[in-house]
Amino acid sequence: MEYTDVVMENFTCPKHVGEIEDANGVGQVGSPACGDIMKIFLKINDNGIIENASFKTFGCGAAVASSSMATDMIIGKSIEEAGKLKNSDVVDALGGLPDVKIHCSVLAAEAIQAAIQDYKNKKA
Amino acid sequence: MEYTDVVMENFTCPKHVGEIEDANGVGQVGSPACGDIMKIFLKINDNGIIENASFKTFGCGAAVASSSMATDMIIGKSIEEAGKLKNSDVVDALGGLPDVKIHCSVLAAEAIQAAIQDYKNKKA
Amino acid sequence: MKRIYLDHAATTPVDPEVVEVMIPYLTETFGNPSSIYAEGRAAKKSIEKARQQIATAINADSREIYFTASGSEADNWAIKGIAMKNKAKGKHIITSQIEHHAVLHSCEYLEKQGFEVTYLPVDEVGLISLEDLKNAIRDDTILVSIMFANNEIGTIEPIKEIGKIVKEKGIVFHTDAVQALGNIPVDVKDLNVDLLSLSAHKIYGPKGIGVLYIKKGLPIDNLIHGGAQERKKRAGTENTAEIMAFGKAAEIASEHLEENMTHMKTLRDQLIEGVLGKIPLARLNGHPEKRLPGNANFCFAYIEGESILLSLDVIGIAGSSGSACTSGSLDPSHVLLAIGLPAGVAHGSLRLTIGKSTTPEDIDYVVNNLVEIIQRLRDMSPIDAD
Amino acid sequence: MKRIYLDHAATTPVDPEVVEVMIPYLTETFGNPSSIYAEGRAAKKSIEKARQQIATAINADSREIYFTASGSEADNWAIKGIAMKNKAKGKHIITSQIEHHAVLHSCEYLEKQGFEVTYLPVDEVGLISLEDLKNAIRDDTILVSIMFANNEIGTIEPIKEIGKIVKEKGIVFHTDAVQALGNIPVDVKDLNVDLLSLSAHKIYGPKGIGVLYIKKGLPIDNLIHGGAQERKKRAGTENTAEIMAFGKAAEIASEHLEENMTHMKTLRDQLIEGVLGKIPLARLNGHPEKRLPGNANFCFAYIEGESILLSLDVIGIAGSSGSACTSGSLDPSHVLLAIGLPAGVAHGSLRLTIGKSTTPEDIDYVVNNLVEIIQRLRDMSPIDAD
Ligand SMILES: Cc1ncc(COP(=O)(O)O)c(C=O)c1O
Ligand SMILES: Cc1ncc(COP(=O)(O)O)c(C=O)c1O
Ligand code: FES
Ligand code: FES
Repeated sequence: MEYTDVVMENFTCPKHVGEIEDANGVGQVGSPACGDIMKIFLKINDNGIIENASFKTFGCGAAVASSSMATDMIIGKSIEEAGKLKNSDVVDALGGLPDVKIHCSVLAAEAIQAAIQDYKNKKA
Repeated sequence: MEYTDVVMENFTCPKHVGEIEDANGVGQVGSPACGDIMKIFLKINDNGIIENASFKTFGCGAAVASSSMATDMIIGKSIEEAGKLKNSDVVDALGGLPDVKIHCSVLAAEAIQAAIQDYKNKKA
Repeated sequence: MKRIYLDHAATTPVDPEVVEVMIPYLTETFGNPSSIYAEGRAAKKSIEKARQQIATAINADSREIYFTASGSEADNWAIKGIAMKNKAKGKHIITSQIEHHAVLHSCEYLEKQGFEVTYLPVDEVGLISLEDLKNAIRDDTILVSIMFANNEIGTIEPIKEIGKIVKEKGIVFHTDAVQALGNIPVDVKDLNVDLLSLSAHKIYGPKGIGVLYIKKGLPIDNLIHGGAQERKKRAGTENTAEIMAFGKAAEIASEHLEENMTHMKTLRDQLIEGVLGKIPLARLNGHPEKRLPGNANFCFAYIEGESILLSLDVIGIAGSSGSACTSGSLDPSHVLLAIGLPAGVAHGSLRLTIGKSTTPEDIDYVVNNLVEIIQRLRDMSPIDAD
Repeated sequence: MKRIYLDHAATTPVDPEVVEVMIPYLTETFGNPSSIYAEGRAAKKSIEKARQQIATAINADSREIYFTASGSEADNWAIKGIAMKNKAKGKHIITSQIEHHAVLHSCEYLEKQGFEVTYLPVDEVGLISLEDLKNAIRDDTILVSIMFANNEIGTIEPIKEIGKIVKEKGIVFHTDAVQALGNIPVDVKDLNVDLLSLSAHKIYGPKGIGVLYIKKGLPIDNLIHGGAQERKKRAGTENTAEIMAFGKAAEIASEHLEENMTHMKTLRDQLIEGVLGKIPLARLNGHPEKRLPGNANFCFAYIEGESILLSLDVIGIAGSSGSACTSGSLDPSHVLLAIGLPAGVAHGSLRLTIGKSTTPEDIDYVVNNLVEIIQRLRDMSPIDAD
């Protein structure tokens, strides 16, 4: 198991940690593989653009780094675009992840989808 | 497998190698364990004293050293005494032999007995 | 950046004295110990000296010492060798739930081959119960394998008492003493063991060399067949350099056992007191007293182990979340589950193991930084600590 | 006294460049490759480099290279691992009568466990017959194991052709290439092999480190169970120092293969011509051309092998009477018996194997002295040479 420098950077100095007080989309998922938990907070404006995103994660280094990277990637994007974010996009942006840690990036993609769904549910 | 210095000495510069032209007791034995062969020549005088002894051996280092040591040990002895020479006496005189090489000393003791028997048979 | 290495249970740096002993066997004395010429005889003589050093360290006869390539190989050999040798007598094996994977996975493999294995549970501090053991023994039990000291939580099992029970029943008894050697006294005669596994790299020797002690006369199948090395019991050209290294390392370990134990215990207690005193919701895993002098194992609620390790690594501290050889696996430690921790908690474990070169300042540095790291990770966690 | 070492098939001195590569892994870079902190990652990265060096040397993918503790372990693993994995499919194995004991004794052990083994004969120069092989293959044949080059008589088997036959039948094919690496080209793709054993100490690396090449995707049981090392296929903390050494040794061996082969062949032919030309009743064992470039194996009628060896040793020459690992046994070589020599003649064999540092002067010295030694021993023999 060997993390890239990008992973380590995003782990040691993660971006967007914490809760967004006025989040209007919140998603939490857990990994069946390891029991870890990731929670994503989104602040989406009326045009469907993600103005801000943050996370809280109980998990491994890859989970923290994926959370950091994924939230960073979707800020400024529309929820349609953000909803299409694939875990492989996160992995690529991190410069790769060890095989056994791919599922941690899946967690990030799923948490974002869950948060968008939460926003949609609330709006509906 | 580690040979003592005495074994190596008796192997590299064996005493009493060769045939005795006028031998009156000759014994040859083979080792069932390894297929090697030892031949002992004795010159026994009328008082039953071994005046000279020699050997020819097709065998390992321990066999050559045992032949050398054993012939050296019996020269000057009576055939009664020589007949009692045990392989363990040879082993002791050699300062020991590796376990798998004990049978080579047995060969020497048996060859001497065979040579004495040959002498007795001829006399009888 | 200065590194503080606190993972001596995973492996140790090789003692410079030990390195020195090895070098000639890579250069001049390169002969094959099985060869009869001078180069071979010199190599042979040397490894017999090393064998004697190991024998002395565990109060055995040198003819009872068989070199292997690792503690894992020694464990595999002991378990499979006894099982295969005695399968006509019986097919039942007793071990514990907290064994090293070398023992556990060997047992699991044997289960696939038709053997039955009882995995004894342990209590909340990691001790097996002698009653459980007695109850588990059956007429067809051919082997009991219980580790001397656990590599994760450091708990020391009552091997001598176990040995007595097992011996009375005439069953073969193996103990994995890989973590014991150099840390606590190991005496095969006192312990009543038939087989005992050791590994050099845990006692400041090189990786890749182990020993299986086999009591004189004990019948056992070979694990590695071939040449006549190791009294025909374990084939393969002898790893002369590492054998010499193991001999020397064992000698040094026994000679300095008392002082090393005192040193490690003092620092371990400083570490445990510091962590439990300064970090909320921290717990010590394993037995409070019957534990390896260098071992401290903690759980921190609401955080995950790897995150702690990475955070420590970044500031120069090397620690582990359990056994090194299962990193890469996502499952929580089988040992922590066996002492009753829920999976979530077991995920947040940290093992710090002290060595000869550890200082009180190292411990202070670690404790202070750990306080901050745990706080930072908890702040990041979605699980509510209240 | 200057020593002339002519037993490179038994073991080789470690190349100083290789020793240099090892040392850091005994000192600074002592981490456990399975650990996630810096020390562990550094070790892990290094052994992956060594794995790649070995892979390159035999034209494999680095993920097909599994480190073991010896050539013997690699052989044991290949044979037993395939047998155990496939025992439901069939229990028949084909090998040859001249394999290394690591293969033969593994097969014999499996016979005790209910497997059936066909030991193919060889002709008078040590070659197996492809016809024999084809005829021996049965519906329940699960494994064919034929060595690449024989360690005693140096004969090189037609591995590529064997591989083709075996592959067509969908049977697993293993070859013991311990004597081949560094002496002749070894290319797993060209050879059609599924498994291939290697050992470092035959190519100027240290003793105690081997490799089993396992073709990608080939199912095989573990021989040593435990931790997750070697992609979960071979447990035990990695022998980092010796792994690095093996990598380097393999790299050097491939880079200099052509020149080494030429060097060895020239001296070998000088030796063979000298001995056969000057010593009556001497014969060369093994194939005249299809033989290892460094191997010469002779029989001298009416004398015993050990006596020759001791006599050579006394004057500074290290040679062997066959394989090193069976010295201590009284039986004549199974290889020499297999090529049809009577036991008495087989007892009088001498193997001289040439290495990188051997010189033409060494060969002259050996030949001249051998003439005298053989004469002296024959004079001592009771068997009549006429
Ligand atoms: C052909 C062959 N196979 C296997 C081996 C065993 O290798 P190792 O000594 O590394 O166990 C050897 C040499 O000893 C050999 O020559
Ligand atoms: C208790 C225990 N047994 C066995 C082993 C295996 O030893 P090795 O790494 O030498 O295979 C270890 C360490 O890895 C251990 O801690
Ligand atoms: S999120 Fe659980 S292992 Fe990465
Ligand atoms: S006499 Fe044959 S081995 Fe010694």
